[in-house]
Amino acid sequence: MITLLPGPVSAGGVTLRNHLVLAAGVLGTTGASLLRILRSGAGGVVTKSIGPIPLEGHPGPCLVPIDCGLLNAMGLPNPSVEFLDEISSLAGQPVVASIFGGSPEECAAVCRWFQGRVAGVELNLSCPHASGFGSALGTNPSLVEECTRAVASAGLPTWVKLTPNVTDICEIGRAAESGGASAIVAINTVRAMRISVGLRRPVLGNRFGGLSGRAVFPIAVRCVYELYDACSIPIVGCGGVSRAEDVLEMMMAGAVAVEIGSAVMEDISLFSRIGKELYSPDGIPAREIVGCAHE
Amino acid sequence: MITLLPGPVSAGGVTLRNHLVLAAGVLGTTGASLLRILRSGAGGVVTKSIGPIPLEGHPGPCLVPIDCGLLNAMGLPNPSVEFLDEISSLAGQPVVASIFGGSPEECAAVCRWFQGRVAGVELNLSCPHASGFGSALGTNPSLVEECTRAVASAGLPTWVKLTPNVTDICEIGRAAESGGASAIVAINTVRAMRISVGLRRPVLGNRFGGLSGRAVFPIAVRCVYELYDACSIPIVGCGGVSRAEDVLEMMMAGAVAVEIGSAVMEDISLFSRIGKELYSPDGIPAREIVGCAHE
Amino acid sequence: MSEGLPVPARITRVIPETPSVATFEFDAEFSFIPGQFVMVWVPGVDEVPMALSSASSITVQRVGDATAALFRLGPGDSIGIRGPFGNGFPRGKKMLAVAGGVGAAPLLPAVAAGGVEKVLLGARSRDELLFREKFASLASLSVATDDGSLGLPGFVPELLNPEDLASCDAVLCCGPERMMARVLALLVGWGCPGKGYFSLHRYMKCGVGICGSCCIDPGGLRVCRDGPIFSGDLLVEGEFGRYGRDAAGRRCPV
Amino acid sequence: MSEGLPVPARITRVIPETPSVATFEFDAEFSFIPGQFVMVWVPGVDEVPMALSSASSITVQRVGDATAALFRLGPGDSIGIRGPFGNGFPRGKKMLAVAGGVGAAPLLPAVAAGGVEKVLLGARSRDELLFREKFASLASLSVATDDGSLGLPGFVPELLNPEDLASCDAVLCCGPERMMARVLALLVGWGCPGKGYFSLHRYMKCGVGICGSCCIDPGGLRVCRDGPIFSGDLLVEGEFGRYGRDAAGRRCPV
Ligand SMILES: Cc1cc2nc3c(=O)[nH]c(=O)nc-3n(C[C@H](O)[C@H](O)[C@H](O)COP(=O)(O)OP(=O)(O)OC[C@H]3O[C@@H](n4cnc5c(N)ncnc54)[C@H](O)[C@@H]3O)c2cc1C
Ligand SMILES: Cc1cc2nc3c(=O)[nH]c(=O)nc-3n(C[C@H](O)[C@H](O)[C@H](O)COP(=O)(O)OP(=O)(O)OC[C@H]3O[C@@H](n4cnc5c(N)ncnc54)[C@H](O)[C@@H]3O)c2cc1C
Ligand SMILES: Cc1cc2nc3c(=O)[nH]c(=O)nc-3n(C[C@H](O)[C@H](O)[C@H](O)COP(=O)(O)O)c2cc1C
Ligand SMILES: Cc1cc2nc3c(=O)[nH]c(=O)nc-3n(C[C@H](O)[C@H](O)[C@H](O)COP(=O)(O)O)c2cc1C
Ligand code: FES
Ligand code: FES
Repeated sequence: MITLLPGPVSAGGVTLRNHLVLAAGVLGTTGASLLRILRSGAGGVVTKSIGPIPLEGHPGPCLVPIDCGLLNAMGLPNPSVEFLDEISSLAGQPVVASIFGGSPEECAAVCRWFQGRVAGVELNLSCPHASGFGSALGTNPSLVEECTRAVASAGLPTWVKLTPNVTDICEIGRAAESGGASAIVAINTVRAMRISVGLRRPVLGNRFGGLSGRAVFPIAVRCVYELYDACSIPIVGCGGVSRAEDVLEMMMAGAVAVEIGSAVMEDISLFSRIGKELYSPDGIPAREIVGCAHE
Repeated sequence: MITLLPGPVSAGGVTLRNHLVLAAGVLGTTGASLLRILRSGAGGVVTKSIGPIPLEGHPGPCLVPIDCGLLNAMGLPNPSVEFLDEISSLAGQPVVASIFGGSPEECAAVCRWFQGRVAGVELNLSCPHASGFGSALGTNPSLVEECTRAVASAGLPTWVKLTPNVTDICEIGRAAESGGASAIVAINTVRAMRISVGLRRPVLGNRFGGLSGRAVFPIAVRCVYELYDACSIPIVGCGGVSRAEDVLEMMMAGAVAVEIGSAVMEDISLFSRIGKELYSPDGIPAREIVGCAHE
Repeated sequence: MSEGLPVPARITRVIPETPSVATFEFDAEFSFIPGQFVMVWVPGVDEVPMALSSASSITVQRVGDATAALFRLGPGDSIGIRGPFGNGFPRGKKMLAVAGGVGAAPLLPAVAAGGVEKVLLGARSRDELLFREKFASLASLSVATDDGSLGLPGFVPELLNPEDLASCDAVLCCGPERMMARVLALLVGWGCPGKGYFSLHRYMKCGVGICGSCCIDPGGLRVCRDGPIFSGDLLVEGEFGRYGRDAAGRRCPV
Repeated sequence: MSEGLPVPARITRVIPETPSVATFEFDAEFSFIPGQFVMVWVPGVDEVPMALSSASSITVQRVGDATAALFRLGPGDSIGIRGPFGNGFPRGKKMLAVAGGVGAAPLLPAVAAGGVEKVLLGARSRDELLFREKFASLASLSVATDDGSLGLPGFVPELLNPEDLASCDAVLCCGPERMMARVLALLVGWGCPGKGYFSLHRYMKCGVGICGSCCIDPGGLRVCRDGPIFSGDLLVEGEFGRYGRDAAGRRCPV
């Protein structure tokens, strides 16, 4: 396997310590857990998605590990503006705040809370299981463009995270680009469900949820590859990555950096483990492989 | 685990020997292989998709087994009308002919070839990797309705197979129902890609392909569940089923019968194996569980 | 077969233990380490963490929606169970157990497994002393009640004395957090916080160490996965005994 | 790590064997049973089945697009390899091998593994006799050429005689299908079709027994998975020697 040169990575205006970023919503509820992940070798971290008002999330079960992945319907639990206290000790670190809202104005308002406190924001337009929020916006290109524009106008580097649950993800990616996104993050979870055969009902409290982990890796690679052709802003790959080779594969599809979520369940120190395998002083510069599978 | 009463099953006008049906495109190229699967305990078989002209399919690689599933881009290879010779020896058996075309007229013409020769047709509107055919039609509700109407007018029981690669599968399901479908089959494969890190290029000859197998099971269950609420015609579940408990889960989501494709790779005698676990003389009638997870 | 999905469990018996606590026995058996917990799905209501009080039971205090719904179930009703999760109590020879209220639940199987010589049990009143007879048959038992209706009038930490502590290898502790914080403070005073093992309660959503809702300051340790049992030296600085977080992730006092 | 994806293999050496056949050695090694095949991905062109002629080589006849593209590659170029797939030849003690043309490729490792006492090798002409020297060093060798430029003028099945057959346990056979069909006909005539093991060629797309493109009549056996080696008794009725199917699934004569 090839290795990469270590060193800082620039991804849509955010400077990361390496290519490996903690995905939104995974151990991102407290400042301490974000710091733990940064110290364990992540190049950057994305926080839990923060919205205009505190939410307790859906009733449980909220998450079940299944063959090849995780199924979750957390329901965007978040402390809203109080979250600023959590991350106050993380100033200067590569922290990206994940934000959401029910309208362009709400998104922009939440974004402004984070001005001067984070390296960038990630606009979550894609959570498939919070009614009124998330994919209600994220499947509509003109709303995506408006929300992006409203958030980007705050001047922070603005990553826009897309849902794969659309007929044509490129259309949504182009809308984010027109709205002024600095980068696209693909993908959020894939809409899914499991039923408890014993209890004869959907297993998640919210019935529907989002699939993540190994199962979605080929879907994520496809989305990154399509977006790389359709858009000209950088793409951050996300979905099912769990080993160094997956990181290379995502980069060859077109990703400048990679987010990792579900795989943290198996191994909370996977950032350093992957980093050790991925980087070496005689590695190649990442630009040699980003998008190389398109040639 | 509960068991079901054995006996014939009626699914959208087709009488099956049990609830387990071979999915389209899997060992469905020859009459002999279809017969082999029927003899090994399938309740019915769907043929390889047959179109208006012979196609050789995409250049290889056409299929790669990956973690949790298969990735394929066969490209709808098929002998077209010559296929009638293959199935001539299967008269009277529970054979469903999978058909496709580039327009309502083409679909209808292919359907008419099969009149009097099969128990029903399955209209494949959903193959995500054949340009001009398949999902070009299958993502457009009015084309879905037109194609369905054209095919259903031939008078054969008409199953319509949907792609999950849409923002709202219910809209497509309702279109099929309006067009006169006797049943909906959900789902076809999920658009996906893998890249060979060693060779730095997409691994499929067609670059893009469709994901099937275990990885898509939670997506398929979700689609069946959504369609059960949106439509009033029967639903045949398909995607990632590999064991008796999965069959029950699909049925609880709303499926009256279940198609199995990828899992045949691991075990070509899985129809009898699953049947043994699923049925017993003191089992419950299937109607007690079809859709029960909606209560 | 069951992946990480909840395992269906049929309730076989409900044993009232105190006015607010009952043990729910079910037909599924889990191999577990005392102190480990399961996520209990009350269908249609919620999923909440509960310690296993034996291989096939949980012992539950009625406090809110999910627990009240559980109390409405009886033999023949089904719940779903994920787990067991977490690390469990350490094993040892000369151990002391300190239990407050329903905190006795995870300690019962720990004491039953052997190695605990003495149990200190507290509750608000005599009626509320959980598993008093069971503990008495397994180890030497001292009790304290807030209202003085049995044993020492006052809080259970007051039963802890330096002699017992000096002669024991470990103190296993579970109960209300302020009670546990008091025990930790005593251990710190006696110079041995590391001898204490505390079973923490935090808001849990996933149970498997991924969602982050149960993380504690300052290290970002996950109660569901790195815990729920932590040795006292890991808890002396930070939120323990001071605050936790609610379902939304807001800080709230304990 | 590599799941079922093609393993990258760098070509290390290309050895011309006959005017139309070359052996491609690569830096990846596969543990395999002689007779098993791999799917060889020529990037940008196609993926085609090829028998392993050793743990790290294939021996290829140039016939069309994919094979021509392979012949344009040289040391340092990479291909992708999936497999090995299929069942492989049986092992035995007193065996006979019958090879026609590039059919010698899977038989070389079978003969090298021991147990084959005699090899019957045929080709159009002396130049086209594949692995003649290698076979001669491993077993007793008889040859036939269509043009009579070496050995028996005529077809290789004619080298087969009842005495050899009576004294051997199995006949391993690979070559053009009509040649193999002739061998099978001889075995049937001598009352022992089950002694013959034939390595079949059918259009293969998946290689793993799922797509159905390689299925043969009458049993619907999958050449890629249930084969490619079948004993003669399974082949006496049906399409063998008569027709196969092309990439579209249309029947075509062999
Ligand atoms: C590891 C662990 C083991 C536990 N073992 C037991 C036990 O053996 N017996 C027992 O009676 N109780 C136990 N608890 C506490 C039990 O989980 C709560 O009492 C229960 O969740 C209350 O739910 P409710 O809906 O009835 O109450 P609610 O009205 O929802 O809430 C009452 C209080 O319970 C707590 N709570 C609610 N939901 C959760 C949740 N998902 N995770 C954590 N706390 C929550 C909150 O602090 C809340 O303020 C344990 C908790 C943890 C973390
Ligand atoms: C199990 C097996 C083992 C084989 N081993 C060898 C070997 O060791 N050495 C060797 O030279 N050849 C071998 N072959 C034959 C080899 O696969 C074909 O010669 C090759 O596929 C031709 O590809 P092409 O693109 O060059 O030719 P094309 O011009 O595409 O076709 C020429 C002929 O090759 C056959 N062919 C093409 N593609 C395929 C395919 N995907 N699957 C099967 N047949 C195909 C067809 O019959 C076609 O008529 C083997 C075939 C099989 C099934
Ligand atoms: C428990 C959990 C919570 C998540 N919460 C969020 C969230 O709050 N905001 C968001 O944008 N994505 C959220 N996600 C999605 C992940 O960030 C990520 O897009 C997805 O899980 C795919 O990546 P993975 O396969 O590496 O997990 C969550 C995922 C999980 C598993
Ligand atoms: C090799 C292969 C070929 C397929 N060919 C077809 C086809 O011709 N027509 C079709 O409608 N679906 C086709 N499919 C899709 C399957 O019928 C099925 O919808 C899908 O694989 C999901 O089911 P599974 O997970 O059980 O395989 C094919 C799938 C595979 C793996
Ligand atoms: S409950 Fe989710 S990390 Fe502990
Ligand atoms: S090549 Fe696909 S089944 Fe044999």
